[in-house]
Amino acid sequence: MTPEKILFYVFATILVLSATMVITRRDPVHSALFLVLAFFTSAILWMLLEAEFLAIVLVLVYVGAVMVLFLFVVMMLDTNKAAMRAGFVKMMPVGLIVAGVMAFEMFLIVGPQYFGLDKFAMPAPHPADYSNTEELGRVLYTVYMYPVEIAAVILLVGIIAAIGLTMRKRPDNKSLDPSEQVKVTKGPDRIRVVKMASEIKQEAK
Amino acid sequence: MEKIYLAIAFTPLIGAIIAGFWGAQIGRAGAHWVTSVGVGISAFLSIIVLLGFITGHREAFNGSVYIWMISDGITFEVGFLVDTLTAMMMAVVTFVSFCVHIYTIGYMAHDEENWPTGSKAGTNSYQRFFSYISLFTFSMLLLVMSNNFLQLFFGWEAVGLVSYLLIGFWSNRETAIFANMKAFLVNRVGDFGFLLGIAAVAMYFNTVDYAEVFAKAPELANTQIQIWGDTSWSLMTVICILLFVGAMGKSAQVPLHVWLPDSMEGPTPISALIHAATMVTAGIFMVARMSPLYELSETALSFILIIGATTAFFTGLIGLVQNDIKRVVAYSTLSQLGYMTVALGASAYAAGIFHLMTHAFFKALLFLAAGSVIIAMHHEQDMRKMGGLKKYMPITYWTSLIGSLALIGLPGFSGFFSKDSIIEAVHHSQIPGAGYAYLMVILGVFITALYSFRMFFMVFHGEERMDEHTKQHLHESPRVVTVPLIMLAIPSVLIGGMTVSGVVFGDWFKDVIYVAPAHDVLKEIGFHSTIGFFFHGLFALPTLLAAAGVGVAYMIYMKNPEIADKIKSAASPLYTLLDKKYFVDELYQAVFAGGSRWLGKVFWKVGDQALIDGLIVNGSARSVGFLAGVIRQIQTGYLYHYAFAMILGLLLLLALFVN
Amino acid sequence: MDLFLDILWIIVKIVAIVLPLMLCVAYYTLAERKVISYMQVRIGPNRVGPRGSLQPIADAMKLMCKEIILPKSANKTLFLIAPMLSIGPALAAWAVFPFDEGVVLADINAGLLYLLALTSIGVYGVIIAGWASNSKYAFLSAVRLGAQVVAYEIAMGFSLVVVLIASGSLNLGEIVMAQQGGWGFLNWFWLPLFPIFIIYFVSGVAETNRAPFDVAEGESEIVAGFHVEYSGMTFAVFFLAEYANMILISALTAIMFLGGWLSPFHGIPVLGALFDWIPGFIWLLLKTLVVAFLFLWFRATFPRYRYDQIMRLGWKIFIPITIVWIVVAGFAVVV
Amino acid sequence: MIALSDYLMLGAILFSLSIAGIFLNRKNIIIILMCVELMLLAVNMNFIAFSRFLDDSAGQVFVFFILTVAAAEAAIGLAILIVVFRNRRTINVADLDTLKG
Repeated sequence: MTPEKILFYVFATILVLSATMVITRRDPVHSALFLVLAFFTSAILWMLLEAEFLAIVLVLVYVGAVMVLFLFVVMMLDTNKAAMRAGFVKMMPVGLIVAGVMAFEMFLIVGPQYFGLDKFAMPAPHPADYSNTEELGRVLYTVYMYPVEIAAVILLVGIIAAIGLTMRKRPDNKSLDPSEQVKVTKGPDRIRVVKMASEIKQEAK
Repeated sequence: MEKIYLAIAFTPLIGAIIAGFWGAQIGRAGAHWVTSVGVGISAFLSIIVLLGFITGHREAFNGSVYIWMISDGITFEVGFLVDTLTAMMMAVVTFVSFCVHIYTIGYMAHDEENWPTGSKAGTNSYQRFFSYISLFTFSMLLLVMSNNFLQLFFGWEAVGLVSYLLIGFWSNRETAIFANMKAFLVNRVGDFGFLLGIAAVAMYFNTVDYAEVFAKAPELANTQIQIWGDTSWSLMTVICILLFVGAMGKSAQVPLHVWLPDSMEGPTPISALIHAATMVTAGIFMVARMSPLYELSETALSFILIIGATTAFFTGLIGLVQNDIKRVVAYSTLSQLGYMTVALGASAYAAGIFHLMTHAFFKALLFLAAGSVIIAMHHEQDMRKMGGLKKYMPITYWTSLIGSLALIGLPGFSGFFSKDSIIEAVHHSQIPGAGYAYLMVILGVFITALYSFRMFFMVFHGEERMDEHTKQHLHESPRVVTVPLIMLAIPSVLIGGMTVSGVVFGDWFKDVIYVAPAHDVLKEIGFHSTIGFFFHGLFALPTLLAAAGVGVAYMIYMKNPEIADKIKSAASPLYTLLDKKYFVDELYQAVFAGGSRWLGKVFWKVGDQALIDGLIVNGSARSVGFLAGVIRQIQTGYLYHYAFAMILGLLLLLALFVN
Repeated sequence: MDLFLDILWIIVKIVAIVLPLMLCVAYYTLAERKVISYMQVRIGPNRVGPRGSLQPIADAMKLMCKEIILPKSANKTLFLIAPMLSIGPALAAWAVFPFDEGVVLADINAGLLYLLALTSIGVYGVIIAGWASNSKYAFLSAVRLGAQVVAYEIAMGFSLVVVLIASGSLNLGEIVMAQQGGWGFLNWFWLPLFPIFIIYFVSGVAETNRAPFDVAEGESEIVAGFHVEYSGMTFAVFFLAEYANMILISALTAIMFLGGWLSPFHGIPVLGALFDWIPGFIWLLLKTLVVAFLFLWFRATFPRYRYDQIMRLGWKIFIPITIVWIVVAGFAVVV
Repeated sequence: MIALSDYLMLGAILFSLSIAGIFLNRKNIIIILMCVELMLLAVNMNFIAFSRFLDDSAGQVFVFFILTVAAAEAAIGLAILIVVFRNRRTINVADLDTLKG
């Protein structure tokens, strides 16, 4: 048991447990928080795989931004938790069977008999001055230049789409517009002069 | 050289276009002037051409004017072949047409009375009518002047089209519409055969030019083709019979004759034009023109002979019982066309064409005279309401008499020479069916005389059966009507005797009409001189039969009118048979019209409604709809169901990998 | 055994960082009260110890002794986890912080990214606290802060990208070294990247939820925001976290824009030699203190921003400026 | 030493769990979205493991792109969710059946 192996198993266990929690918690907020934990532990596991950059980016992007959004939405939307949970127990056997079959099939494919240490030896650790960020950056901006640009466009589209979808003029908004306010003129905008007779003739009684 | 031919062919067209498109602008006088002058020029030039051929300093012309296209080695072009045959046809066509034009000015003068007031079709009908008859002339000229099958077909169809327009000219009359439909449809049957014939020519000769086809014909004389199955057919017979089917349609031979009597629904000038000079002669002309082909097939000749003989006799019989003055003349036309066809079948092409020419004059004369009578009778056509018109209309009477005598073949009149030469030719013919044909034409002479003079006596003699109002207004027709009558009466008398020696027995058609030596019946007649022919015919059987016919007619309709009724009641079934025209119309109505209606209904109900609409269109739509309805059940709209499907698919894919 | 010693050594280093830090935080609170007092012409705390110098200790004792109240309808676990989550990142960030050349707990290459990641997860403490309290005010505060932090984090991240471009490294030590030059303090990034320096600092103020961006706390509107239900030690932890964060931001500003441990006069003829004997650590401390003082100054000076104005500033002004500056810096570096 | 198969099996477990999650929480669209994120995480895990064991940075590049797209997807997904909620007052998947044919 090398320290790495211990770390791997500890964090893998946490990851699996938190993933289980994500799918079983009653409250979506808990699910989201466990998902954050899952991302966090995955980031650590990725560090073990010497993918520091991606590990940190995972935390930065997912934990720092995406999950905050999720939490936000979960907290803001007033959802009926009981209705949401309807069919949970009913679907449990089916879900477990499907997931079990799938996991079993995948074990058969990716199990040690094909991908064990004897098949794929652990490569030597990178030297101390190796920078994963630099390495990744070099590949990204040379070999994968166009994909990077496409990804950039996709992100842009994502931004525009998200804004476009959620932006609206609230009908009950009572905000003031100072630039309109200063345009007011002293005369007709503020007072109304009513012309009337100076004297009203009384009807003779 | 060809300029004169172009002028002959296209001046009527120009007149027709001007009168047709700008009729409203040029007015009635303008219309009849422009068309009459056009046709007049055409007629004048035609006669010059004809005279050129007669005097011998005009050569036959065969040349193309315009090449339309060349496709797969076959040249389609507009071209003229002008020889003695064409020149004669041109002269006849344009002359008769000219007479008809002039006559029309009088006949149609009050045409607006024939239309309901305010009728849209009735506006400018006068100008339109002139446009049509000029167009008719143009079409016929193009037909006869053609030097190839394609142009022939064009003229053929154009004639059919204009006849359709003219027969149905009074389009507010339902009978006229029916008649022009009938003419068009019956002609379609013939034209279909004709088109097949041309296609066969194009297919086997690889050309549509007359000269090339005729030159190549002897090579292909013994070719056998297989149309279906193993039966082999002689190519020439197939082509000739197919072409003749077209001629049967145009020249109204049994059994495609039914349209001709009904075409009487058109104005009388048209009847004259169709019957005398233009449309019906197209078939006769075509067969004569194709003589190099027909001479190669005895079967086809025999077929023609029998068809012609049948037409000649049996349609004449029908004429006996008709009471409509124009219909009597129409049936007489049918009968005379039969004679011409018989002449063609007997290889006496020259005699056929000769009869065509003489007939053109006296038949036009008879029609115009009938028209004159109709005008006088205020468009009453029933002979039972006429009688004794002799004293009211002397010119009409005399010209009518001339026409009738010419028709029955009184020796010396033009009809005598043409008809007698046909009868003699048939008598000498060795072609199978000649005996039957001879019997038919001989009996036909008697019948012709009988119905001609029945009509003549009923109209001009005897008691005056018209009502008082009509009687008071009876008078001779205006000069514009009588002048053409006189103009036509002269050739009706003289033309036969003048030309028979040259046309029929001379070498007028020497290089134009080819007659195989074995078939050359006209040579065998032993003609010496016109006088000799006249005297030979004077006491021959046909003349006697004609005289007998006149006598019987006199006996029945002048002396004892009640005999007619007695005969009618005695031979009632025969009378009915004739009155109903052998039930041919009813047969066609039931078999062809009814059959096609039934077929159409079957196609409509089964093919269209059930199969296409029901099964293919709505059926596929409905089955798609049904399937979609079934599949729609799968589509619950719940995201997790779709996800479930995807996951199942993933499981299956994984299972594939596992082994 | 070596492993054990290694771990022990690391723990010792961590303690060596955290203990002074805690002390700093404690006295930073005192400093705040004093500074603001003087600015408002008051004396401030002066009872406990000489001139009130033991005040933070007393506060800490008091808070430790107080009962931790758990609201009945609160989500207990999360309610207790929230303060830890908020102070955790504030302390963990110091792991990559260079106090002097080579004096750093973990000299990792992606130090800057690490910092970004940690500051971004600092917001979880607040959000969870607000939600777990099951209280309207706390929840509103959490939502406010969530949106605010996300907005300013982007501006902050982009500023750091500019710094990264300018220095060519993600390692904080190398970033400091990149600011070294013959012009002393004029070589530091605050001058060439002046707008970014301002944006980074202002974003830092907003990130730490300090005045004038303290709408999440907003006593006058939502009483005390996310920690309205907290008391005793749990409240103290939030308090600690906030000040620790302020110190962190100050220190990072000093590192990234003010030359870190470099002498301001380094390379300048006479002055340079005069001050070169002072250890870098002192310079860093001084710079950090100056920036930290600014935090207090702001609080005493500026009224609170309106919430929509905060969002507008973040999204519509800072982010576009930083994006433009990324391009400008990129050009400058390449050319 | 940790074998490649360990990472791959971890990924497989994560993936299966997220599928089970979709089944269990089929009514709650937010949790479904989270499960999708979890799935992506599992996939990324495999990519990075392969990248490490095959010593090829292409795997990490892929992960980079997946992260990019997933972030965009999450943003748009949540935006759609908000709009749906605003219009229908519910995000219960059982109520969102306008796709029904």
